[in-house]
Amino acid sequence: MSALLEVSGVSKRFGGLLAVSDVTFNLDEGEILGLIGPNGAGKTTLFNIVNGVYKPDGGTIRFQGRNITGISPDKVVHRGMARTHQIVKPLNDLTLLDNVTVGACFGREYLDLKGARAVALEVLQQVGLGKRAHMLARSLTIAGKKRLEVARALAAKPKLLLLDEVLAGLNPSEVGQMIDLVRKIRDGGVSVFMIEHLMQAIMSLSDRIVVLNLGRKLAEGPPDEVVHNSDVVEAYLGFPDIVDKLTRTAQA
Amino acid sequence: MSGVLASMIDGVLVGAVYGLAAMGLSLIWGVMDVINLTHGAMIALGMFAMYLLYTLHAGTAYLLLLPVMGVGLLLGIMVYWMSVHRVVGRPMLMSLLSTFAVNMMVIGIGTAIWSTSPYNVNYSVQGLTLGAYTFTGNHIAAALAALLIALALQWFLYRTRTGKAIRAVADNREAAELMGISSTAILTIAFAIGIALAMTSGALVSTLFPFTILSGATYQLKSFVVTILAGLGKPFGALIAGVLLGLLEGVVTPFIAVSWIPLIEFGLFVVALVAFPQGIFGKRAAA
Amino acid sequence: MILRRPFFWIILAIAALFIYLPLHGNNVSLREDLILVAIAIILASNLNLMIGYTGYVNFGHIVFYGLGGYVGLYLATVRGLNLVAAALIAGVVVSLCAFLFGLAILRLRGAYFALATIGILQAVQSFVSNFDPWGRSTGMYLSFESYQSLGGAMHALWVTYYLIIGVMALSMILSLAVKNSKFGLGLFAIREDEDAAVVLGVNATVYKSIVYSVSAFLPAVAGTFMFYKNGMIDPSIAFEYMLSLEGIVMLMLGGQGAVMGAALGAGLYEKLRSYLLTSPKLSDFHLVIAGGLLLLVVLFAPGGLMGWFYRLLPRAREVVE
Amino acid sequence: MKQLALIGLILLCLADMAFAQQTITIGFTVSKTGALNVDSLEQYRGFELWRDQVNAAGGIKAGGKIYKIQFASYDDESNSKRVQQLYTRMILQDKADFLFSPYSSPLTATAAVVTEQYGKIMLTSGAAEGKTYTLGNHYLYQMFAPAPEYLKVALDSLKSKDPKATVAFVYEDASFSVAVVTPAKAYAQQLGFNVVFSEAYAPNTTDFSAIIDKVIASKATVLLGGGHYADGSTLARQLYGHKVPLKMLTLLVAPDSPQWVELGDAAIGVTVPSQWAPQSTFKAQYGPSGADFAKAYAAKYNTPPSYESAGGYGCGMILQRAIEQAGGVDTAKVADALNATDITTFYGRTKFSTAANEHGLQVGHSMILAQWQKDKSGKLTKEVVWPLPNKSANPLYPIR
Repeated sequence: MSALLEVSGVSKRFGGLLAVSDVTFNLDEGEILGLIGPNGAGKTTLFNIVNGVYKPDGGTIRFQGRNITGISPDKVVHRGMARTHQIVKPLNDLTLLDNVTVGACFGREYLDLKGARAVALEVLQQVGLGKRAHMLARSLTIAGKKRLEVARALAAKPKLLLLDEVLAGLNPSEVGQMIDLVRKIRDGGVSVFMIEHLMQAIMSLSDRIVVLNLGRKLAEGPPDEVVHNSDVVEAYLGFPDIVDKLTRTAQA
Repeated sequence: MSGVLASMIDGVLVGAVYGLAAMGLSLIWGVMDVINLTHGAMIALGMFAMYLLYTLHAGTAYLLLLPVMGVGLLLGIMVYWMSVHRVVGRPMLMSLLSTFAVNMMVIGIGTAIWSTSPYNVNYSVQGLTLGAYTFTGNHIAAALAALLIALALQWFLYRTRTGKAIRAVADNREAAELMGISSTAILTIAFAIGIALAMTSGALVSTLFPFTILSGATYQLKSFVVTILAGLGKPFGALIAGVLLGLLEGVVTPFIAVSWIPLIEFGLFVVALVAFPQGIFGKRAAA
Repeated sequence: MILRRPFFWIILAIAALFIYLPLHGNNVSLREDLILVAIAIILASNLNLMIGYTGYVNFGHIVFYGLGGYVGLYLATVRGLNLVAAALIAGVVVSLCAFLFGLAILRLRGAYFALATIGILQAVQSFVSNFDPWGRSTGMYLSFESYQSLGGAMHALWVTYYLIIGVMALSMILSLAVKNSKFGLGLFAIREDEDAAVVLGVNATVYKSIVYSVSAFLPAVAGTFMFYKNGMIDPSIAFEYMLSLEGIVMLMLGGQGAVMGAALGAGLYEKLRSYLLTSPKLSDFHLVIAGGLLLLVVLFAPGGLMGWFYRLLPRAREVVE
Repeated sequence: MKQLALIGLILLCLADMAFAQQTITIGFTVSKTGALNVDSLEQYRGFELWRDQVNAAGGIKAGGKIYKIQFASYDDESNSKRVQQLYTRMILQDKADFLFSPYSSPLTATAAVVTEQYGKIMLTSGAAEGKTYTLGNHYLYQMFAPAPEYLKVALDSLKSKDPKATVAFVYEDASFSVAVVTPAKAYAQQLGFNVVFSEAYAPNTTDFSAIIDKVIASKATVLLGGGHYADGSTLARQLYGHKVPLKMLTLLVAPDSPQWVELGDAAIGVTVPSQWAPQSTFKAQYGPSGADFAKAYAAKYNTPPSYESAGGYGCGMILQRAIEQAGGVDTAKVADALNATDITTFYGRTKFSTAANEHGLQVGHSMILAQWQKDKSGKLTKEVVWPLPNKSANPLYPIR
């Protein structure tokens, strides 16, 4: 069986800066794949290439066996790949219900308004925002907005969900809830590709991990294997506490 | 001397004034991301300020540019606090509309006072005659004044403390505040200078052409074209783009009917916007 | 679907009132006042699709009205077409023009788009001023006899009035229908955050192009009727920049984004303006007062009258949309 | 009881007398603001002077009744969009009996749509463009000689001075000036002039340098054109500033205004086709003499009358005469009287076409050419220089 997502030889350049360079990896159906790396490693850029926000300068992206390189983000969603943003982008003056309805309306199933509302209510329940469906999005806390991001992406009924730092800025109990949510999503048959800085979380969630540094893929493999990779340790040398954490997590 | 050359010289002379007219717009836009729609009304007020001062005190009209500038600074501070301060940093539509509202009020008051009849500043400087063609002294003097003001503005922005602070705020307001620059004060100053520039250019235009309280609109539109071509907050960029615009008018007019000029100009404007949405010299607007 | 919205029936009631009031006692003077209100509502409602729904400020919206007037009048007089057919063709032609303009300028965002619309307006006006078949800046005149086909001048005025009220009702129904549709939801998403909307699957390019051309259609149709009633058209009245800007004032005053907001703002502003204009003491100050109102709304009540109303009565959102 | 009846009778008589004195409401718009306000104001003063003189003399006496004149007028902002709303208002709300036109051809054309729709008589002045009268009207009456007449006088006078002149036409791209220049070009060629340049400029033009450079390049020695006050005065100033060697400069409308003296040296020698000038020596069969009109006007407004003022006053006079002849204000009877009008007043001869395809077009009035000259004391005055039998001074040619 071929992989759900195949990224091969992808590069992206901004002016003189090579943001992503010749990155290749696969994501299998039903898998949670983590993407880690120091700040500025090119993680979000890679997400933006995968879901079509940026056109890569080289390389191809295949999704469900079909080439999706360079097609626009809205078409990528229709194919079944949804994402969240690291910096949340709520549709502030719409209600939560409308926010999520947008996701359902224009997602993979391209539902009509009525069908989309039903899905949206369901998804809002699922992420724990059901009671606030008729509030305006701008009134949410940061944790609420992160959940809303996830809900909108889920409402698109994706095959693959791209999560960009959904845990950042949450307090420990919120982190725990979100981790449970991600697990539930995967158990519901959605594959997950996630960027995360919170090492403990990503090490425990991911089936495999891809490590980026300075736009290049440094390592790929199961969490415990990646942690012991000497290149990875070296890349994080500037951040001793992270190395420390990495080792501790792997030992745990 | 050929007609085309004469037409080009005329174009360059008036183009320098277009450039000056655009500097104020471009400065305000660059510093606080506000497209100042009072610009045209302020240009018109500059024209009437010159007219009033000149009727009170005939003599060398160009000396009167200084009091006009002074009035412009004061008016700029007023307009800033009245309509802009509350909307800086809000969506651009808000400042677009609040400055447009002030524009309507200024035009309304101006119409009540002066109606919309044409006025003239009856001042003329000995011109320069080359063959059959004469270039009026007023045009030459206005172009020189525009050049001098551009130089002064350039010096101010790059060599003085306040000027550097304005550029810092334009670059990154938050970072500038962290460095201890009071962004409110700087925004007020920048806005006041922008208005003073608009009024000064209006005062110069009043020595060239007759004007009504509505005349500013033409120069405001030309200022948009110039600003889009030049990019934001660059006095010399604006001057050069203005001269280019004037030159274009000069080069084209001998060959086609003048009534086609606006079509070419605004066509160019739209093309420039689409091709260089951040200005040719480039300053990225906040996404 | 739309028949189930209470506001649909409110719109019909408003239109019926517009027809009944002047007809009652043959009050032609009232009709003349109402026709300007109706035109203002048509312009503001369709502008609302761009500004209120999609978040794109169109300073040159009047270009559709003027072009529609030109195309329609040309077809009706020079080509001798039936008035309604001419107006519909004008609507289609102008929508196509809008689509083409949109291809060029809809890739611009925010203020840059707004500026480009000024450029479009000026360029089109300049083109028409030089276009011989349309009489250059002299414009086109209608023969008094052409009203005979509608049963004489007096009758023709009533007919055009009904037609314009029809277009007004359609404009509001269009706003209502879009607001309650998937298409409208896509537009709202674009208004709130275009990048996010695209990532959520909204094809922003297509949506913007469609709404831009749709917002051109009814103003163009109304333009044909209005300039037919007017008896003549020339570039300065067809493409009046000031009227374009006043459309924005009306919308802000009433409350952008709300169907009723556009209508309310247009109605109030037009009433206020005609009052100020015919009152000898205030006629010089109508701009000052309009500008002052706009400033107050923008600074202190960006939601306009409807925003204030909704805050007062949040439940009213479902009825008065 | 008898006394009471007497008092009653007296009261009745008084009431009857009061009833006999009625008012006529005349509606029109004035461009108080906008591009046309200078010319429009002069026309308005003509209306106003007529009203004040008629009312001071007791009113119009017709059919045994006395009518006082009152006006219903509004500002149209030089904008035809408002014109229809306001004319409808004047007809329906202010119950205007008769209408005068706004100033300028396009505004008059839009107003005419309304007045025709309601079957109201409108006397037009300041609207020379003839197209409106060919659209099938019944109640329009034009006071001005129509547009094709304007430059004929200038070209005729040029023909007598310099039959080989090279001519340029530079004119406002607006209905009136286009209607003037188009037939004038043909007439110039018919007279054998070499037309070397012809271009229209946008109505709000203030910078003429590009056109002036083209005129110089064309080597034209005579320039005819202009449009209204704002553009015409600017064009004259800039032609002077650029030292264009013109032998004759004829502009429409603008130089007729008394304000023209403000141009100083740039004003000298400029000619203007005029509907009327204070020096005109028509023997008035009706109404005041030209001298009396000019004196009364100058006394009231501290400025000499222009032809717009005379046209405005003329509207009033011709309407007054028609009401007197019709013996009342009945529209059909007054229209008949107007159709039959053929009278010379201080303003000149007035006769309206009654042909169905050009009803109301002015066919009696003829134009003159006036020129700004310096008198012996160095003061600028406007003199009539053509046609020669009417002249008050010799034409100055070449002017520079």
